[in-house]
Amino acid sequence: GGTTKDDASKDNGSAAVGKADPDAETKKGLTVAFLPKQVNNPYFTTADKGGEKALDELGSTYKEVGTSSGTDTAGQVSYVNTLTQQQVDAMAVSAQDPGALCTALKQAMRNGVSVVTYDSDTNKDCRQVFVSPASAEDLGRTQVELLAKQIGGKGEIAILSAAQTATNQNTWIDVMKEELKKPAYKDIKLVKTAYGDDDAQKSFQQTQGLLQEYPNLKGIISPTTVGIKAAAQYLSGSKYKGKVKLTGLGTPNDMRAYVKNGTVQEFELWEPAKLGALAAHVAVALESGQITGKEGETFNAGDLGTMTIGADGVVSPGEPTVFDKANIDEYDF
Amino acid sequence: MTHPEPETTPVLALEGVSKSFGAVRALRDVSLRLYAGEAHALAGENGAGKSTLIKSLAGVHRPDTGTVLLDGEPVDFHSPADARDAGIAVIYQEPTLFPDLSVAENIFIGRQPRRSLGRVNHRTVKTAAAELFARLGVALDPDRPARGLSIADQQLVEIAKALSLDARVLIMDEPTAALTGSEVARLFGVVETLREQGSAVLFISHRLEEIFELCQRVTTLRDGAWIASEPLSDLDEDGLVRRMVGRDLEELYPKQQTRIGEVALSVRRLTREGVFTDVSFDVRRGEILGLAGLVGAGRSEVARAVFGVDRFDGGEVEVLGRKLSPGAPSLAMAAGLALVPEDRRAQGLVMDMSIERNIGLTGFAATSRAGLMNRRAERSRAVDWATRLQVKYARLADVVGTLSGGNQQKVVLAKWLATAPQVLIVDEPTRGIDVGTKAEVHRLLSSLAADGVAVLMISSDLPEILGMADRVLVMHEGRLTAEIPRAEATEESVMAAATGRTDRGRKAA
Amino acid sequence: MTTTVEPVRPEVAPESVAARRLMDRIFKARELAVIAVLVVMLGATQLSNSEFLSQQGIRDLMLNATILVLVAIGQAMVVITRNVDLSVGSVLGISAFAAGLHLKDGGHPIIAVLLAVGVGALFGVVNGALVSLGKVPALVVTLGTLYIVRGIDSIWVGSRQITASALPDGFVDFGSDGIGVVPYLALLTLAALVVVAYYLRNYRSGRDMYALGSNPEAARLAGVPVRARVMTAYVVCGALAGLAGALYLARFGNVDSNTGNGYELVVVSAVVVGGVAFTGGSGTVYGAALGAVLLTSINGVLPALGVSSVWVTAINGFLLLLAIAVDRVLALRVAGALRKKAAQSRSARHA
Amino acid sequence: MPDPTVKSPVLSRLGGAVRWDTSVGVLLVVLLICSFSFVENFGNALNVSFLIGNTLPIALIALPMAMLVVSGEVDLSVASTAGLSSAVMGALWNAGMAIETIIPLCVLLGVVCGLVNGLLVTRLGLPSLAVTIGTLGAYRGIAQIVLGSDSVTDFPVQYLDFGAGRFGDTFLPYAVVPFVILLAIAVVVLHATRFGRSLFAVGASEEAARFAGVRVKRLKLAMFVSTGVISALTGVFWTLHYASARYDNATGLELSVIAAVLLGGIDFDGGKGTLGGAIAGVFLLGTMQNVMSLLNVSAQSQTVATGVLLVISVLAPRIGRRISQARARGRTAAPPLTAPST
Ligand SMILES: Nc1ncnc2c1ncn2[C@@H]1O[C@H](COP(=O)(O)OP(=O)(O)OP(=O)(O)O)[C@@H](O)[C@H]1O
Ligand SMILES: Nc1ncnc2c1ncn2[C@@H]1O[C@H](COP(=O)(O)OP(=O)(O)OP(=O)(O)O)[C@@H](O)[C@H]1O
Ligand SMILES: [Mg+2]
Ligand SMILES: [Mg+2]
Repeated sequence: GGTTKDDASKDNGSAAVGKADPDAETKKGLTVAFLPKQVNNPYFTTADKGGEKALDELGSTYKEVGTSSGTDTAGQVSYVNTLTQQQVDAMAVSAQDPGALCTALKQAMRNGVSVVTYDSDTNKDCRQVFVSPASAEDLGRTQVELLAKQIGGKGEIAILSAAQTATNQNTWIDVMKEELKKPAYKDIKLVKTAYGDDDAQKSFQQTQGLLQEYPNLKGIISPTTVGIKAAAQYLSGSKYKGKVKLTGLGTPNDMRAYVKNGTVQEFELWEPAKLGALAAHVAVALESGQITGKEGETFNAGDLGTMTIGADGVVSPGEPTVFDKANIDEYDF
Repeated sequence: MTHPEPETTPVLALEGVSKSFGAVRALRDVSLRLYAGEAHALAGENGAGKSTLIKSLAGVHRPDTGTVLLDGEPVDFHSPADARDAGIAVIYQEPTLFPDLSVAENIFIGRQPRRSLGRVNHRTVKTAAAELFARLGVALDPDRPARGLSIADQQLVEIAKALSLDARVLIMDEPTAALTGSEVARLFGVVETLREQGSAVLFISHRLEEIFELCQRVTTLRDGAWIASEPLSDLDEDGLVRRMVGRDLEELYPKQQTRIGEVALSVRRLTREGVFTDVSFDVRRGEILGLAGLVGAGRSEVARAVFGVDRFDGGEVEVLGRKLSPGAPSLAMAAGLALVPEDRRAQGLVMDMSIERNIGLTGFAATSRAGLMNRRAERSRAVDWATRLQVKYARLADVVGTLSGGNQQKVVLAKWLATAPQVLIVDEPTRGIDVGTKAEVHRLLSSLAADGVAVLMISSDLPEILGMADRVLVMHEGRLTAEIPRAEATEESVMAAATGRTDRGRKAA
Repeated sequence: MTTTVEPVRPEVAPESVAARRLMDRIFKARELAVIAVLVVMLGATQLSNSEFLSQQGIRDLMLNATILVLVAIGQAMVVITRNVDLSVGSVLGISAFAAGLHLKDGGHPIIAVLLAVGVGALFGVVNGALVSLGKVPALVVTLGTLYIVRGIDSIWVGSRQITASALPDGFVDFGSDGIGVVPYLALLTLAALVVVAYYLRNYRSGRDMYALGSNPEAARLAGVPVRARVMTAYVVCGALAGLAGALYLARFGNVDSNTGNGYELVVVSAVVVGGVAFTGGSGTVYGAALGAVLLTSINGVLPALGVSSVWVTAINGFLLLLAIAVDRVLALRVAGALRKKAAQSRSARHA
Repeated sequence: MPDPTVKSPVLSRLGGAVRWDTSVGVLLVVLLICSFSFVENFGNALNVSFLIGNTLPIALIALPMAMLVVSGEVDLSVASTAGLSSAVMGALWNAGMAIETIIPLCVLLGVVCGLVNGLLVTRLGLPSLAVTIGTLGAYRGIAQIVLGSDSVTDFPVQYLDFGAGRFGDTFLPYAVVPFVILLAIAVVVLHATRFGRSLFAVGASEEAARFAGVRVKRLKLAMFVSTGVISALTGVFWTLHYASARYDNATGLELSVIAAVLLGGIDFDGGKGTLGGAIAGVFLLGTMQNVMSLLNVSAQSQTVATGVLLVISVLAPRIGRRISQARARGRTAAPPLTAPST
C-alpha cells in the first residue's frame, strides 16, 4: 500500500454519498488496482496497459491482479476481498458476474475504496462508475451495418457469441435484434445464435455446425474476440472462405492474417487501451473527490479530453474503430 | 554337522543370512546348500521364515547380512529378474498372476518366443503353454484369461511358469497346498524328471508325507533360526516334527464323540447355472460334514452361495429353520452362519488393515452400540481370539499382510470363530498351516462340534476329511455324487465318487 | 533368454477353441459397439441434414477428431499400465506455444513440430520419473504437474499469443489440407495409432505394459522392468500430447496461455468410452481412438442437427454414461459366457 | 537399489513417525502462526472471515468426498451438482417460490443426483470415475437448461446476510456453525462408528469386506447420496454467499476439493486417511492462497505453488520413509559378516 492510504481512506470514507468538487486537486501517489476478468488475456492486458500509462502520468501507482480463468467468480470475489484488505485506494474491476461481486464490492466501498467497473458492469449500486467500452447501442448498430453492407442487404445470418451468461454480449445481441427489425434490414434473417464459450475449439465447431445446418448462410456476426478469430480460422481453411462473410469484434493482431487473405473484409473494436486509461482517470477523479458518479458530473481525462458521466453512472471513450485491409497495419494490439 | 554332504560345490547356497523386518527377526544367521540333482525340503512352523528365506534367494528381499552363493561365487541379486536370469525359477507361496492376460501369456511374460524384428510369436506362446499343460496333465485353455481361475488352477499356472524356465534351480513354496492327490502326483513326476536331469530343487510343504516322497535332504527352521540340515533317510515324520516344533506332536485328528442334534443348515436343490446343479444336504448340530471333491468340482461355489456372497439361480437355504434370502451375507451372519473362505488374501482378510481391525470386522454386533464403536470391547475381542489361536504377531496394530501365510490363516479363523456361529462353513481351513497348528485347528473344530455347532468342512486334504468328518459328501462336476458315512469313508471310496465313478458310493439324496 | 520349448501339436480341446472364438467375437463387439453407435449417429444426422457428410463435412469430422485421438492414444498407454496422466492438457498447451514461438521467429515447420514433441516428451520424463521413482499415486502427481505446467505456461506465455498471421502459410494450410477428403493431420494420427497399437500387441515391452497394469506386484516378481515401462508410457504420452499441440497450432492457428485448459477430462472420457479400464491391464488404443472419435463426432453432430448449444453439455454427459453402460452390459455378457465355458471345460477335464 | 520390501509393512511400522495427515495439520498451524506474525493485513478479523468464507464450499464438499474416497470411490460431479442446485434455486425463486420451500427441494435434488451416481456405480458396477465424469457434464448441462444465461441475485436479505455475514466483528462467518456441526458428525461417523469401520474395509478390499458381511453396495450408495446432498447444500450456500444463482457456479471446484483431500493424506486407492487430515489439507490450500494473494503473488505462481505442494505431499512421506529405512539398514549392516556356522 502507498503512504497516503490512511488519510485517503479517511477522507473518502463515504465516497459514494459525498459531494463532488470539480475543482478539487488531483491527488498523487494513489494506488489503483486493476482486476480484469482474466489475467493473461491479451485484450485485458492491452486495456490494463492503457490504465498503467495513464496512472503513470497522473503520478499514481498501478497494480494488476486477477484469476487465470475467465469464469472463476469465486476467485474474483476473493481478489476484491484481498484488495480491500490491502487498502488500495481504488479498484477498476471487469466483472465476471453482475451479482456475485456485489457484496464484496460494497464492503470495499464501505472501507473507503473507490470502485470503478470497466468493460463488464456489475449491478449499478455495487460500483460508482462504469466505463463502458462503447455504448451498447453503437456497438449493436454498427456490427449489423457492417455485415449488411458486406452481404448486400439480404440473406440468412447468424451470431456466434461467447458464453450464454456473458452480460455485455447479451446486451449487444439484444440491440442487434432490435436493429434488425428496422425496414432497411427486412431481407436479412437472423437464423440462430450459437455460443462458443470463448473457447477456440468450441467456437470453431459451432461455426462448422452453423454452416452445416444453414447451407445458405450469408454471414456471421461474432461480437467476441475469441469467437471471431476461431470462425475466421475455420472459414479460411474451408470452401466457405470469402463466400460467407464474417464481422464482429476482434483485435487487429488476431485478425490481420484473415483480412489479408480475404476471409474477412471489415470488423471493429474500440481501443482497449483507451478503455483502461479512462478507467484509471475515473478512479483518480473519484479518489480526488472531483466526481462521485452522478449523472452530469464532468472531469478531465487527459488525452481523452473532458468527459461527462451519463445516466446510471456510465461513461464511454467513444465510438468503435472499424478495421479493414487499408488501415489494419496502423494498429498493434 | 556330521551328516555327509555331497562333495561338489552347491549350485546355490546361503551362508549366514539374516533378515529383519523392523523388530521382527525373520531369519537369523541361516545357511542352506542346494546341490544339483537333489531335492531339498525346507521345514518349519508357520512364521519360521521359510518364505523369507526363499525370497532372499530369489532377489525379492535383500539379506541384511550374509551372502548368497551361486556355483560357489557370491552374487548380489538386485531383483527377481537377476535371479531368474541366473537360472533360478521360483513358485511363490501366493500365486502372482496377471488376471487380464491369457494363461499362456502369464507363463511367458517378458520372455516370449520371438519372430522377425523382435516381434512376439503369439502362436508359439500358445502352443508352448499347451505343451506345458499337457506335461502337467492339466486341461486349461491357454487362451483363457487368468481372471476367475480357482486358487488351484492359479497354482498350476505358476507351476507351469516355473517349469517353462528349464531352470537349474527350482524353488517351490507350498505349491501343493491347494492341490489334490492326482495333481500332486503329476507335479512330482515332472519334478522328479527335472531332478534326474540335474536340477536342484527346494521344496516347502506342510504335508510331511510329500516331503518324504519327493526329497532327499531337509533343512529345518525354527523362529528364524537354523536347526538342522540332514538326509531324510535318517528321519521319520515324528522326528521331523520334533525338529520343527521342538516337542512331540499330539494326535493330528483329535476327533471327539459328539451328540448329533437337530438339523442346523439345510440346503435344498441349490443351483447356480454353469457352476453347480441340484445340490441338497443337511448339516446337524454337533456334526462335522466333510465336502470332498477334485479341484474345480464346485465346492467353494456352493459354500459361497449358501453364505450369500454369490447369488444362486434356484433352490433354497435354511438355517435353524429360517429361510435365508439369497445374496445377503449380513443376513446369513445374523442367522448364525459363518464362512471361512478359501482365498485368505482376497476374501478372508483386508490385507492393508491391522490384525485387530480384521478380527473386529465381523464383530460389530458385539462391539458397537447404536452404531458407535466401543474400542475397548473391540480390542479385547481381538486379543482374546488371537491368543486362543496362537497367532504369532508383534503388535495387534500391525498390518495383517506382514504375517506369515499360516498366521494369516489363523487370523481368518479367529475372525469367524469370534462370531460364535451356529453353523460354521470352513473352506480349506488348514491350507498352509503347519502340522502343529493344524492339530490345534482340528481340536478347535472338534470341540466346536461338541458344543453343538454344525460344521461343514471343505478340504482338498483327503486325510483331513477322513480324519475329521462324521459324514462325507462328494462333489463331481458341480453335482453331489455320493454321501458316505464315516465308517465307510476311505480314500478309495471318496476318490471313486470324486472322479465320477459313482457306482462305488451311495447315490446322494 | 529364449525358451527351449519345442513347438508341439496344438492339442487344445475343440470346444474351448469354439468358446474362444465366441469370446473373441464378443470382445471385438465392444469396439464394434462404439463403431455401430458412431455409424448410426452419423447416418441419422446425414438423413436430417444432407450437408453433414459432404466432402467438407467429412473432412471436418476427421480434423476435429485428430487432436483428441492423438492425446487419447498416449493416455490409453498410460492407463493400461494402471497409471494416469492428468497433465496432458497443460503439456499440449505449452508445447503448442513452444512450436508457435519457434515459427513466429521464422523457424522451420518440421523443427517446430519436433520441438513440440520434444517439449511434450520432456514433461513425460518428469511425470514418469516422479511416478516411478517415488512409487507414488499417479493421479496425485499428475494433478500436481497439471497445475505446475499450467502455471509455468501462463507465466512464460503471459498475455502473448501466437496468431495465424505469425505462422508460415504452408503450416496453416497443412492444418486443413489433405489428400482427397483425408486431411494430412488425420493421416499422421492414423500412422501414430497403428504404430502404437502394433507395438503394444507385438513387442515384449508392449506386453509388459499390460502385465504391469494387470498386477504390478506380480510384474515385479516376473522381472518386468517396471520403471522403464512406466517411463516409456509417460514419455510416449507426453510426446503425443506435444505432437497434438503442434497439430493444434496448425489447425486452429492460435495459441495462448489457456490452450488445452480442461482437456484432461475430455481425454479421460474418450479413453473410458473406448473401453480402456482404469484399473489397468485391459483395453486397446484402437478402442481409445474410437472413443475419441465418438466424442468429437457428437460435438460435430449436435450443432449440425441444430441442437441448441444449451443442450450440448447435458447430451454429451448422457451419451458418455450411455456408452460406458453399454460397454458394461457387454462385459457382463462376456463374464456369463466365461462361466458357461468353465462348466464345459470342466466336463472335459474330468471326462 | 529398488527396495523390494512389500510396501504395507514398513508403512505401518513407521506410520507413527511420519503420518502425513498430522504433518499437514502441523504445517497448517505453522503457516497460520507465520502469517499472523509476518503478513500484513492477514491477521485482522475481516481477512480471516474472508478466508474462511471462501474456503467453506471446498471444506463442506471435502467432508463427504474424503469419506467417499476412503471407501474407494470418487465423485467428480460435486461441482456440477452444486451448480445445478444453484440454478434450480434461482429458477424457483424467479418462479416466485418461497426460499423456505426451495432449500428442502434443493436437498431433494442432491439426493436424486447422488442416487443416480450411486445406482450407476453399485447396480451396474460401473467405475465411479467414469460415471461421475458423465454426470459432471450432465448435471451442468441440465443446470444450463434450467436457468439459461440468467443470473438471479435478488434473494431475501436475511438469507444473503447468513451466506456472507459474520458474527459481529469477529472472524467467524455465520456459516461456520453448520459446517462445524457437519464436521463433528462426519468425524464421529468415519472414525468411531461401525459405518466408518466398514467404509475403511470396503476401500481397502471390497471383496474381503463383502465376505465379512459388510453391505458394500448399500454403504456406497449412502455415501454417494450424502455427497449429493452436501454438494447441493454447498450450491445453496454458494448462491447466498456470492448472492448470485448461475448455472456455472462452482465450475471446476471438484479438482480443488480432490486436490485438497489428497493433500490431506486421503489415499486415492481407498482404505486410508483421516478427516482431520483432509480438512487440514483444505485449509492449508485456502490459507496459502489467501497469503499469496496478500503478498501479491500472481495467480499463475499460485497455480504452480499448489501443484508443487501436491507433488510434495505424496513424495515427502515416501522419501522420509526411504531415508529412515536406509538408516535402519545401515545399523543392521554394521556388525561384521559372520562366518557360516555349518
Ligand atoms: N514384509 C514383511 N514385513 C514384516 N514382517 C514380515 C514380512 N514378511 C515376513 N514377515 C515376518 O517374518 C516372519 C517369517 O515369515 P515367513 O513368511 O518367512 O514364514 P513362513 O515360514 O513362510 O511361514 P508359513 O509356513 O506360514 O508360510 C513372520 O513372523 C512374518 O510375520
Ligand atoms: N469368478 C469366476 N469366474 C469364472 N470362473 C470361475 C470363477 N470362480 C471360479 N470359477 C471356476 O469355477 C470352477 C469351480 O471353482 P473352484 O475351483 O473354486 O471349485 P472347488 O471345488 O471349490 O475347487 P477348489 O479345490 O479349488 O476349492 C473352477 O473351474 C473355476 O475356474
Ligand atoms: Mg510361507
Ligand atoms: Mg475351493
